Amino acid sequence: KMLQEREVRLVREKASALLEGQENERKRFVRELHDGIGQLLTVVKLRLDAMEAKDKEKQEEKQEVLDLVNNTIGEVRRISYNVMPSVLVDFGLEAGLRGLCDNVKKYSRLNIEFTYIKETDKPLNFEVSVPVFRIVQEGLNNIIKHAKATDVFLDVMEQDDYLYLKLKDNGIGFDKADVIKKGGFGLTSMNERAKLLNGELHIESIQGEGTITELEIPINRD
Amino acid sequence: KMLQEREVRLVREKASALLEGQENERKRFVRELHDGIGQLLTVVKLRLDAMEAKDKEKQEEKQEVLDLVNNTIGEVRRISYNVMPSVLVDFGLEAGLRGLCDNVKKYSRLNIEFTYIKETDKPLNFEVSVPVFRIVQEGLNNIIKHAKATDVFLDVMEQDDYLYLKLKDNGIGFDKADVIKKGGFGLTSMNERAKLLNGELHIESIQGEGTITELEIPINRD
Amino acid sequence: MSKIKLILADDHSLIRAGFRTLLGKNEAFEIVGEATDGQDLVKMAHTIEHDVILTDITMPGQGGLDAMEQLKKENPYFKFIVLTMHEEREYVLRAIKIGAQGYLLKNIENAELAKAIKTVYDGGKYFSPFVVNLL
Ligand SMILES: Nc1ncnc2c1ncn2[C@@H]1O[C@H](COP(=O)(O)OP(=O)(O)OP(=O)(O)O)[C@@H](O)[C@H]1O
Ligand SMILES: Nc1ncnc2c1ncn2[C@@H]1O[C@H](COP(=O)(O)OP(=O)(O)OP(=O)(O)O)[C@@H](O)[C@H]1O
Ligand SMILES: [K+]
Ligand SMILES: [Mg+2]
Ligand SMILES: [Mg+2]
Ligand SMILES: [Mg+2]
Repeated sequence: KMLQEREVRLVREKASALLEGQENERKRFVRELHDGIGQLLTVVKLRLDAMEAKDKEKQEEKQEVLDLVNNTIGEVRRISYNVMPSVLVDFGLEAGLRGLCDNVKKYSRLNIEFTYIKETDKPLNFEVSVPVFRIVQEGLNNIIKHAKATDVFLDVMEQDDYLYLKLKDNGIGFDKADVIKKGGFGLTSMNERAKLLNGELHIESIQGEGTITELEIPINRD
Repeated sequence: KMLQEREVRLVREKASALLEGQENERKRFVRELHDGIGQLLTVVKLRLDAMEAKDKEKQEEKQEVLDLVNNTIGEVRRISYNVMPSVLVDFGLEAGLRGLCDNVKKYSRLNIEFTYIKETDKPLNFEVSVPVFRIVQEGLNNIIKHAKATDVFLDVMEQDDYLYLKLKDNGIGFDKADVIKKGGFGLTSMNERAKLLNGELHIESIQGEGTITELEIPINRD
Repeated sequence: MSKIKLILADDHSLIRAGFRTLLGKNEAFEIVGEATDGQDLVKMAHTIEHDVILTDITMPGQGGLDAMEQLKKENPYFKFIVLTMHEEREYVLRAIKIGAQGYLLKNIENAELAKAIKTVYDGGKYFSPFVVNLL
């Protein structure tokens, strides 16, 4: 019994350290991408803009290149957001999730309704907000990739000592037994993160009707 | 005894899955960065290049913007290489390590001597070359960040059934006992990867003289 | 007419160089100071005579918004334009709450940047159309 408990603790500590290392790597990557590449591109744009264009033809030519640079800046932004959203870091979970939903709406035809009820004014730890963000991100990715849904609801309720989250789609659903055999990485890592938070993740899927993912975690605000 | 063995196996499996997930994520970043951003920038460069410049002043102005775009393309390459070097994927460990050394030389004042002796003509598995590459990458990062070294030697010997690697610097060295207390992520993950390869990692550091990291792993080429 | 004196705060030297060139081409402006982080900006704002401060948000150590908050408390007459990569509403709202007179994205067109600086210099406010859409 004791050995088993120790085993479980060991596995979690190791997993926890690896995941933290990964989040640190993501932060570094985003700093280089967003504040490095993104800003260099901004300068390119400024300099291009400052270049004179004699006639209308030249003006159009210039505008085309400017549009290209703008598109590239947009790409940098999209990639950065997926890797590590700066609003999540600077403003917390609600802002991060709202941005995520906005982004998904921009790049897919999904209709997302997002509600966040916060019944406490204490801030949420980074150690909690990042993995919760990742769970929703993975859930939304699955909806985009597999669900063929039209409508998505994301509801979060944050209280003093626990957080409850529900992600619901009206897509094709799936058969859990099937999926466990296939063994994708997404659901596994959602479960893993929930466990590391001492929380519970429940997925209920009905074929032809859609999928509901629920997460409940205790919050310790010290 | 059996429980302990099971424990060790569990921890390794979990760590293995997480590390694999991380490598997959890196591959995806790099694809998006290199094929997305990198290619868009190449188009920007081509279009800019094709823009007419009437006089010398305009020509200089254009050249400045072109230089900026080239710098940005260089940055994209550097970041991509750090995250997941395409030569490693396409040409294997020797090419990957050589590229890594070249990169470090370009961005630091370190003098690196790299030797790779290959006494077999069978190819090395991706499951081996990627973690070995990461171990060296982390070792080099530590040298750059902490060692204050001027000279580095990297020697690799690849035989049919094992691989031996030595990374040596002439820097300030460190005290292992001290470091274990601090608990950085780098050395831990080097050890972790070595264990996953069923290999052995030895670090010998003498304060004021430098650090030697040795890795020995059995190779199974099936 | 004397030139409008600007302090520019940004941690990225290439960005500073870009704006220096750009603003240098306009006779109406003069850059009197360049800060590389929030602490630097706080010091500079008190010691260098200036009309408008252009500041980045993400900088190492004290960021642009924190520096602005501190400076506004110390001297509510300082005029700020935030010049940033961040287009999420949280950043905009916080900047406005602290009292920024302007909020612009770094990929702004020359003409709009000049207009914004002049408007703020004259005591007005200038927000990019995207900011107005957010509110
Ligand atoms: N919302 C959903 N609607 C329909 N099917 C889903 C949904 N979420 C998951 N699935 C099914 O569950 C499977 C496993 O999901 P999981 O995220 O673990 O792996 P994946 O998405 O296939 O691959 P990965 O996440 O590793 O890129 C999916 O392949 C899909 O068949
Ligand atoms: N080649 C070296 N020369 C001198 N000191 C070293 C060298 N390699 C490691 N160290 C020391 O060992 C410590 C632990 O290294 P480790 O890679 O585990 O963590 P880190 O580099 O400090 O942080 P991280 O790798 O997580 O970014 C370092 O902080 C440094 O003091
Ligand atoms: K920024
Ligand atoms: Mg998935
Ligand atoms: Mg390290
Ligand atoms: Mg900055």
